[in-house]
Amino acid sequence: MRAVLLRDLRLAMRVGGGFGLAIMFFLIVAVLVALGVGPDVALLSDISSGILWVIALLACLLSLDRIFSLDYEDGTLDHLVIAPLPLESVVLAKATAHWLTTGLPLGLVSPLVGLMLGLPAEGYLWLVLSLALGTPALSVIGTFGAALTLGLKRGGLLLSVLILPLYVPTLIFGAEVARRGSIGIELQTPLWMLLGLSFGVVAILPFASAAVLRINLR
Amino acid sequence: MRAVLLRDLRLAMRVGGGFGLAIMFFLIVAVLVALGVGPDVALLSDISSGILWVIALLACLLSLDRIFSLDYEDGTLDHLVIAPLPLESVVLAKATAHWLTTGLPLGLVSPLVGLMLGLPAEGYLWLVLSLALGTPALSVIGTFGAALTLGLKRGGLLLSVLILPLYVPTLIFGAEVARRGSIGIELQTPLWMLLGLSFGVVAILPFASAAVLRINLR
Amino acid sequence: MFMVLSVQDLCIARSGQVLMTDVNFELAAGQALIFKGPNGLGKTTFLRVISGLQPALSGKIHAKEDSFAYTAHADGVKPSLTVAENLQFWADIFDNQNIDTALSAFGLNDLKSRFAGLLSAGQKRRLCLARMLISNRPVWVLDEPSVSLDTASVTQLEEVIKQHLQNGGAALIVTHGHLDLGPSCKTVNLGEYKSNRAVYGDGAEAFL
Amino acid sequence: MFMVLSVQDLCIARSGQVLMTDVNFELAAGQALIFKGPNGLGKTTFLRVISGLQPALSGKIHAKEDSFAYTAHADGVKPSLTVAENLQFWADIFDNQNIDTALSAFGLNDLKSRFAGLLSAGQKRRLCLARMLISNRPVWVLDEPSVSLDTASVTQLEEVIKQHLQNGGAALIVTHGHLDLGPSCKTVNLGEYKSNRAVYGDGAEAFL
Amino acid sequence: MSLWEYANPVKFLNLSGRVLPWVALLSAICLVVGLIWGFFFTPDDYRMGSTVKIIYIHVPAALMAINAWFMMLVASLIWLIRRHHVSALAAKAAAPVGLVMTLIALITGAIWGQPMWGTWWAWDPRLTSFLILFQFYIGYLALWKAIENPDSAADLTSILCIVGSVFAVLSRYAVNFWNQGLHQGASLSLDKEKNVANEFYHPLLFSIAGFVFLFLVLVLIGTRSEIRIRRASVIVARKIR
Ligand code: HEM
Ligand SMILES: Nc1ncnc2c1ncn2[C@@H]1O[C@H](COP(=O)(O)OP(=O)(O)OP(=O)(O)O)[C@@H](O)[C@H]1O
Ligand SMILES: Nc1ncnc2c1ncn2[C@@H]1O[C@H](COP(=O)(O)OP(=O)(O)OP(=O)(O)O)[C@@H](O)[C@H]1O
Ligand SMILES: [Mg+2]
Ligand SMILES: [Mg+2]
Repeated sequence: MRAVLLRDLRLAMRVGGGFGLAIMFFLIVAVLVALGVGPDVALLSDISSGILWVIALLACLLSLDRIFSLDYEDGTLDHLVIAPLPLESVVLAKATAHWLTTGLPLGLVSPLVGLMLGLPAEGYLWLVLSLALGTPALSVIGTFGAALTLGLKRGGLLLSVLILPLYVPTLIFGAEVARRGSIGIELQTPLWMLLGLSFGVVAILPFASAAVLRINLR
Repeated sequence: MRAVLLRDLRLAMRVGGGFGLAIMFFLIVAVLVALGVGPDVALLSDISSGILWVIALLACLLSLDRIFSLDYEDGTLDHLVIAPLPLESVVLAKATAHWLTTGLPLGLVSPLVGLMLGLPAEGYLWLVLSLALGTPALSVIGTFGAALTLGLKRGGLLLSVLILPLYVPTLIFGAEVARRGSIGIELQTPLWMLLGLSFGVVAILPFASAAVLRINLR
Repeated sequence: MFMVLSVQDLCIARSGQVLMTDVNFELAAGQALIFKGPNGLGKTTFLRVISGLQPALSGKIHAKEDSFAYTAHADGVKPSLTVAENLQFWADIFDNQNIDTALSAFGLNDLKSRFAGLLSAGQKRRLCLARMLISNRPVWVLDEPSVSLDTASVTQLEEVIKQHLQNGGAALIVTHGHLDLGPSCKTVNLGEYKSNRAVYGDGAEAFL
Repeated sequence: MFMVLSVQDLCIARSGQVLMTDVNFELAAGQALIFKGPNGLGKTTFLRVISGLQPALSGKIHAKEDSFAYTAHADGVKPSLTVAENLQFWADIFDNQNIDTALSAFGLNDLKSRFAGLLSAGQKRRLCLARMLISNRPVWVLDEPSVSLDTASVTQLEEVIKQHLQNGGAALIVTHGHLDLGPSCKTVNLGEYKSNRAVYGDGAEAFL
Repeated sequence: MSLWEYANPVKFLNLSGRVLPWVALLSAICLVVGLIWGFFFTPDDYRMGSTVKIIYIHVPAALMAINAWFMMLVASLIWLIRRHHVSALAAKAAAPVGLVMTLIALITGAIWGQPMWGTWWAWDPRLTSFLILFQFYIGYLALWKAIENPDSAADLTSILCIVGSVFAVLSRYAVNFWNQGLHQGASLSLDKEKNVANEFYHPLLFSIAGFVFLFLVLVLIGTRSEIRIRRASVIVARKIR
């Protein structure tokens, strides 16, 4: 499992450009949102935490497609199925690699983006916390979607349509934690929900993904 | 050129799911934005036209990757280079196919999304018009980026980082037309700028893309 | 003789079409079987079924768990990793720390630090075959291994397989070309098992 | 005799490494050349240079414009189009409305309406070769055309090439196997032109 | 003799062929009675005027939209556990019906919302969660359409349906939470109205029954044609060698 993780990270670094590019991506999208919405600071600050969460979803989507498809096309996945390690751990390794190259950099850069969009000062801690708790769930759910659409070339849009509804609960609770944090009201409930959701998803969904992979490779 | 266009459309329909899925994608993203930002109608209506424009950009991004890369990987592009038709027209055909499967459905569904996000009634005409004028430019610019990153597997993020800055002028003028339209103030200047930009890009950039393709295939 | 694989009444299908029926054979340690048959007969499907990548329609396959190493038409090589990194990855997966013997067995030493995406077709094929040596698995399942290889490399490949057989391994090979593996190798014509029956899905009969 | 291609002092390179130097040959209408050479020598690069897909380092290639049709290692086949749709696309591109002769020449008639993604390796290769017939180009450039083909299909391929030669076409073929194309075919060993000189980038001299 | 016998496609075709006309008749009667009664023989509501009559389509459609998904969930579980083809095909046949029901509920709701709230659309939790349900249907159908091999498609869509159900329930809860404290949509809570107006309630029951039978009819027809399509393709596959 470590080997799969390391290899995926190395591939991501070498071709995707890794961290640096991911961070750039978030910054640019934030700028675009600012440009699209207009320069009204009050408005931007109201929507900042929500928009950051939506950006997190979209960044996931942009990279999901490639979680399995490259390995599938060149036959590597077949070898991994035969190899002496459970498919569940391959799935988990890939989800982890995905998180390390999207969720983590997003979490790191989110204060900066918050600053650009005028997030109130109390909001930073909660924004980062909500992203840290929520993005692992996004990666794991995304892996499930990628497994479902394995082998459908150009599955990009289909994948989005399958996955985005599954992202709804995470998004709502995550954005709610960040939003409430930024205006300083009680946020226990969404925080616990987010935590529970994330743990549940990470613990259970990889089994479903592995099952789906097996069906698809049949 | 017609053959390339038809084939790309057929491939998009058959695997990507075509129009229906593209339209769903826009709806879903709009829902996500609402879920992220919160249910406050006044707030949503302020950002609606800007968000729609940002969604247009992101939908382009999600599909750009595949404009050339599939044809490159399986060697089809080599054959197209040798074939008796200018590479410029291949580029234009591919940009057209891309527009027909992203820009067009977005334009069609934008009034509905506007409705959901509470766009003021005066805004619809201008929103649709700005998208109709602007999205062709997005597709052509995107084709240029896809040509640049040809052959870089997992080029997704790199492509985004290269392309998004090029999208800035189109975005600014397009969103400005839609925004001014929705609050009913004068919008001649951004409208003409958008029109000029779009024409210029469509007329000139395919040559650059073809040149870039030739260099990348060398 | 010690049997590493025995296949009884195997029946395989793909997309609702039965391809072969009643395939029976046994494979002993130290033995190789070369399968021949026309394009589209179902040889690839057959090897995938035996390796456990696809379910059989009916029949039994007896083999120890984790005994197969498989080489497919597709190379399974990552263009953006170097040759050594590609092999090292599989070495990690299979808990086998020595990639040097595999590299030198297929003459890849000079190419060690080149990106796999820059290899020529034959070099890539050799890299893909080198994985067999790393897997440490007793039964090698090879789908047209000699494709794109020049004559010298084919000889190298034959040597490697022979060595594997001498060490008590076994091999199932599909090829359209010629491979000389000495006396411990038998050729089987799969064309004899061809079937034309159609099924559709695994419960197709239910629909009639 | 009418020359369709003449190559003078050709020198080819890839990634800053000169692969072959001073290649000279002429190809007449009705003639085929088979090139042989070890893996990684640069045969694929050589064919790509001749077809105009890559620039040569130096030397001259004389041929009429648009005279080449090229078959590569990669199949260039769209898995989600049917066999007929795949060919029809190229027929549209080359303004040649008849795909039936191409289909039947490679025994693809029965597979016409199957998705190309479901073809076996050899069937896919045949589809890829059928494109040559559709292109109507005089010089066929074939990079290991017989890979994955069974013996019957290899014979079919030989027939098709011979027919093409008789109709005044010509062919450049790289193969590691054996193709019997009759008397109008010569074999060239490319290994003789091998070079080990390194250059770096085509403007490299400027930096020395 | 167990119920599972009817999981055999042939037996199912026989039985459903016999049942179908009667269910169709029943559905037609209930719908006609419910809708005519509701539209022409009930008074206008004192607050909502005649627009209240949309309720006879809106509410049954909304109920069926949810129940259709529930039926798909059960059928998917049966397919995964017992591998009866009919249940997989029934799930497939139910999806478009559920999708249309969802759409009807949303559209009639929107038409209703215009006079009631002065807007076509509001981010009310109920409406939002239906929009999300709509997306689940689309995803499910798109996956069926995208996969070639029918058995794999059945497996994958079943798993999607199960996982999706969990997330749909979570979403429903989340959406309720999301829009809790905001004033929007307070006027939607109709339970009070229900109690008030018994004369609306009885025709509504008829039209709900009519929608239930209609759903049954459509799913049976859909399943039967799916079975026939599969049978045809088996026969075709046999013919071509
Ligand atoms: C004054 C206006 C409306 C009234 C009185 C009304 C009434 C109702 C009633 C009585 C139900 C059944 C609830 C249940 O059985 O749990 C229902 C469900 C529903 N309505 Fe409306 N509705 C109105 C407007 C709308 C609008 C504008 C929309 C959307 C565009 C809408 C969408 C829905 C949906 C999606 C459901 C199903 C939700 C569920 O059952 O949980 N409604 N409505
Ligand atoms: N993924 C697939 N789905 C459905 N059918 C397939 C698939 N792959 C191959 N087939 C069909 O199954 C048959 C057997 O294919 P297979 O690849 O096993 O043949 P093969 O004997 O290996 O041929 P070759 O010598 O050309 O490699 C072929 O007729 C092919 O068209
Ligand atoms: N895209 C590339 N970029 C850089 N170098 C390459 C590239 N492709 C191949 N090479 C290198 O150039 C040399 C020649 O490659 P080429 O593919 O032409 O060989 P070949 O003679 O066709 O071999 P084979 O018989 O294995 O197909 C090889 O050593 C290879 O490593
Ligand atoms: Mg094969
Ligand atoms: Mg080569």
